[in-house]
Amino acid sequence: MGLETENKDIETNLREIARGLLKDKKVDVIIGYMEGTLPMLSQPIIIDSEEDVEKLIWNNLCYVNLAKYLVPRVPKFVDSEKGNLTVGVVSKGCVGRALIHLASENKIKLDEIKIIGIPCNGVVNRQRIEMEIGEKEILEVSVSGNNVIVKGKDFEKEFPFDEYMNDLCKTCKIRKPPLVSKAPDLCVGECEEYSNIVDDFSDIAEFEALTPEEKWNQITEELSVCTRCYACREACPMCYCNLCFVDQNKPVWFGKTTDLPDVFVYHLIRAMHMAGRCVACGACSLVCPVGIDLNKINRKLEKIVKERFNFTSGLDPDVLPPMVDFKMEDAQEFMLEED
Amino acid sequence: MTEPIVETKQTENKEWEPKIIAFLCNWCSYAGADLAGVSRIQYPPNIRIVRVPCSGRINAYFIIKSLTDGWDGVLISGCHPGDCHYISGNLVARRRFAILKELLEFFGIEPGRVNFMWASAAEGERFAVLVRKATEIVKKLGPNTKFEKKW
Amino acid sequence: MPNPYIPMLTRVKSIISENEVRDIKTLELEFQKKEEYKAFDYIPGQFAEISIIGKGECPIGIASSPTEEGTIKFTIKKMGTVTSSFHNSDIGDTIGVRGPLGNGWPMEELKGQNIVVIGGGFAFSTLRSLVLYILDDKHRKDYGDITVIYGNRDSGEVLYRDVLEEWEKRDDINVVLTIDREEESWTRKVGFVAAVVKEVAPSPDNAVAIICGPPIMIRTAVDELVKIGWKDEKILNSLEMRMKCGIGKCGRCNIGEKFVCIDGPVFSLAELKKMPNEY
Amino acid sequence: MAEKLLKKDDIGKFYSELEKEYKFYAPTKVKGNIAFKKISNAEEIELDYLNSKVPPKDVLFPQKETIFEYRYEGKEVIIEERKDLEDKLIIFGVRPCDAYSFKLLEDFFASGDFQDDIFLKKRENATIIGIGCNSPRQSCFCTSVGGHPFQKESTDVFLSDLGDTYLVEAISEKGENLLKKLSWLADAKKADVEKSKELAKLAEESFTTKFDFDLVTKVLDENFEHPVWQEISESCIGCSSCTFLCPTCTCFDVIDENDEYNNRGRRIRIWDTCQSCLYTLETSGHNPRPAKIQRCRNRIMHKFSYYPSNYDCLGCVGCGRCITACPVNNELRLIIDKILEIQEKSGEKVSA
Repeated sequence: MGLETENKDIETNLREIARGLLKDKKVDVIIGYMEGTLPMLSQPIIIDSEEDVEKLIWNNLCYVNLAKYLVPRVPKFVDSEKGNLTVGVVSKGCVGRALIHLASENKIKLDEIKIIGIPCNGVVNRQRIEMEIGEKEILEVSVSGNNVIVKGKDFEKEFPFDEYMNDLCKTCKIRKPPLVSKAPDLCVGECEEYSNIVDDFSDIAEFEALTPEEKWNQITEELSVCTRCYACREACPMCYCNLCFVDQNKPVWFGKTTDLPDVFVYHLIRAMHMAGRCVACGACSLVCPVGIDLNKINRKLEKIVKERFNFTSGLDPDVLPPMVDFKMEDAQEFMLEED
Repeated sequence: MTEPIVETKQTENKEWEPKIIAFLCNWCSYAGADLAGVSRIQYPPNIRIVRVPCSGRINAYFIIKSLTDGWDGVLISGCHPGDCHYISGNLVARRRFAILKELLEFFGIEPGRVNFMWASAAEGERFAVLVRKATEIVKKLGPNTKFEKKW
Repeated sequence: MPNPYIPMLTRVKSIISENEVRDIKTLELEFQKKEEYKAFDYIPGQFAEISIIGKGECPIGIASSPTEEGTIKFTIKKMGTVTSSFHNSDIGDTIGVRGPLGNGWPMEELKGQNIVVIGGGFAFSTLRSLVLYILDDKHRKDYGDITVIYGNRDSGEVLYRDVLEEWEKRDDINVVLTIDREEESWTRKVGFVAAVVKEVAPSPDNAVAIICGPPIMIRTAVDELVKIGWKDEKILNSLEMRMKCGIGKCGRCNIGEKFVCIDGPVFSLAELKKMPNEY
Repeated sequence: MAEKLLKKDDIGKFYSELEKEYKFYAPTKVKGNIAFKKISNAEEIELDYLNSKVPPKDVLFPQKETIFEYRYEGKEVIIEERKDLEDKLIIFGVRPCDAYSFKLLEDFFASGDFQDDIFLKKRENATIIGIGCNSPRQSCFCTSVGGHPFQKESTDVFLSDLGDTYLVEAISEKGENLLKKLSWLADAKKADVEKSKELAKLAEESFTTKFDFDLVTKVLDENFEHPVWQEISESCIGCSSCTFLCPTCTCFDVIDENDEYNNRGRRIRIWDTCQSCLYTLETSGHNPRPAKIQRCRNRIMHKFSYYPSNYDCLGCVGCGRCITACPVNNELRLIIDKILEIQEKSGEKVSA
């Protein structure tokens, strides 16, 4: 079965569920994806009536993490009389994880949302395809069989989906939203309970083996084009601070210029803040207007947290996130010791 | 700018000595450093001490800011696990340090630039030994030039 | 034309701590180059971008009047990084000044009219400049009666005590000082500015009201004025907005299509009502 | 001056003759995307491109730029103005929309009582070599803002891609002087000029995105307060891709950067954006534009309403970068549609 039929099935199912939820008044509004106006994009949409259900779509270009719209809630999710509305969120695995993790940080209440679970096959790495096509305009993108077919004025190119998937999706083990046993009402559609996620992190092993100098060169080259537009931060469901550390100006901590040290520090500290919180949705890299790839860093964070604290983010709203928790027996091999 | 930092960079011809900023917790390590002093235990003069209430107070900003400001190394010391004056400040900090240490390495900063240690108020000797060790590590790495801005 | 981003250098000549809690200081600045002072031709109500080089720059209303020769003054409340560094500066320190900027109070148009000055809290600096300008022998005959209503939370907050006391002694100006709550040694009025405006009831005939202060004071005082027949065109207001360049280039101080830095900061209430509510 | 021909193989010669006198900026590939950079080798030039990611405005108005440098000697401050503003520049291979943006920027920075010396001096010393757009993108709409894929007015020299050769036209005096230095350029034939005109016509016909901006401006002027803004700002995530990649956005922040070890520093300006909440946040905590709705509105109003009333032209060159850059696809075409819908609806009401 090809990807397009799979997606079509999911889409039909999704519309069915969405219609049911709205009809039974189980949710007031639903946030999902609709067809984008450009070939490589999809658009978030908020619907509140059954007629609009047909606008909902699902394909491999739905990369925005919709949990972003819940913290803080966009105005449409709050009613002037009723207060917070019940929101149905069209959730692939990482959107579900983001919602559950945000609940563990007390940023959202799970009884005010409904996770509409859909199984995700991964999203297309649009920057990589755009770069490989180069200076030609992409007019049409479709997924067929296991290929992404990109058409332009005088060219047509096929990209194997397995390879041109976003890097984080390639290693994703949580494709459906996690089922929370304590809140069975939370999920509709396809969700799954996860335990003992095994990951060997072989994808970043090669990079890890480099010398500090080589790593520095690669990372700084990647970051050298950063324009500090903060699209990565704004697209990240976990970046909800009212005042981000780079914006703090009493006192100013870090420079705001695009000089390498300042850019580097921004990305380093942002990574630090993502430890144990990143849900591997890859939105930060996919929204970057200049195509910076932050996936490697996110994978490394996942690895550290998994290996040190045996934690996978966004699986259980009742487990404390690792960075606010501790164990007496945490490993401390990195501490200086007398010989 | 009205009160400029008077320290200037060392000239080339003398043997290069690293400058290390040390964040010491008030209750154990700072007292440990004090003990080393009053017991006349020698330790390298390369460290400049900043006293903080607890190792849990140390934000990753402090460490990275120190590196971007040109310090060659950063040393952080707190109470031994279980001895924290605030019960668990150092334990939470330990997780933070673990992540930061690995991340810095991943970003290509030499892992030896930032060192963490425990030293209690009674361990003047241990404090001196570990500072010596940290100084050696940083000295081997050479000056920290990665964050210099172009002028 | 010289580069408008390059500040003129001045030196701090004196520092006056204006209130009891010591978070408001007046810095008196002397230009390092005489010709730059001569070129610094300003009217009351204008502002300047002043900076401690190395700390940053911020827009501050000029508190001195052009009639006080030799120096310029700025009254600064300690708020953020830059204003704090002004507070930490010593006599003799170098301070950069770019200006004068903005339109200022319309001194020409005010001629021949009675003037009602209503101020609250520390937003009195450009009003001080205005009143001093009018009270100067050269200009006094050009303007009608002056009424100054100046309110504060308590007596410790009153700025520019010495000039206020001088004004009170003069007979060509009516000074009404008020504080919010009664205090033992306070012999003047007690009550909010709006209440005092109601009591004084300045006549709108051939008169202009100039109001500066916290938003709530402005709103209530304007309400009182409108009740006794004041027109929006005759009520002037000076706005504040975050600014960087002060010369209409950096973009952030726009209210609709107007830039506060070059089209303002002085707007009449009638003009403000036409602008979108983004200030 | 008569039109000339430049063979594509001769770009190297063209570059090497000019690079001694000028700083030569050209479109080149940086990490997979086209950007305008000072190049050191003619091979780096990529003329066969759609458009650059970051607009060429960053050559004259870079993201980070020194305003002046200063030194502390005790309490004395010594200010040093920039000396590199007199350098001569060539910006090679600029698309007509971006070339037009230089004119908008120049007009803006020269407007009012205060002139932005830094930009204007650089602009004066820059020679812009434009290149026609043979195949505009679907997201391009320069014809709607008074531009054209072969608009030559804002350039000094204009190139048209004829296949193996470029037709070279001197547009301004600066351009003529430049071409005089390149006497080896062959004269163009009439057919070449005709072909270029033909290409221009084809390009113009290929436009699919068209707007009536007079109407947009009119609707915007009347609808500052309208529920449509809520709808427009709904899916915006508040990143600043649209403003940072816009060739006409000019807002900046001013910062003092210190080199404390050497008692010196520089006052710099860096790009700022109206999409950031800090942009208008005052020290007191008051923020005139605290929410996304006001910030989205400010961007649109600035380009299509404030610009026309202040400078009598649209603040947009129709390059379509904000359309392609928006990560949530909340793009200008949809926004304009929504704005025009207001007009249609109110029209219905009147007729009913």
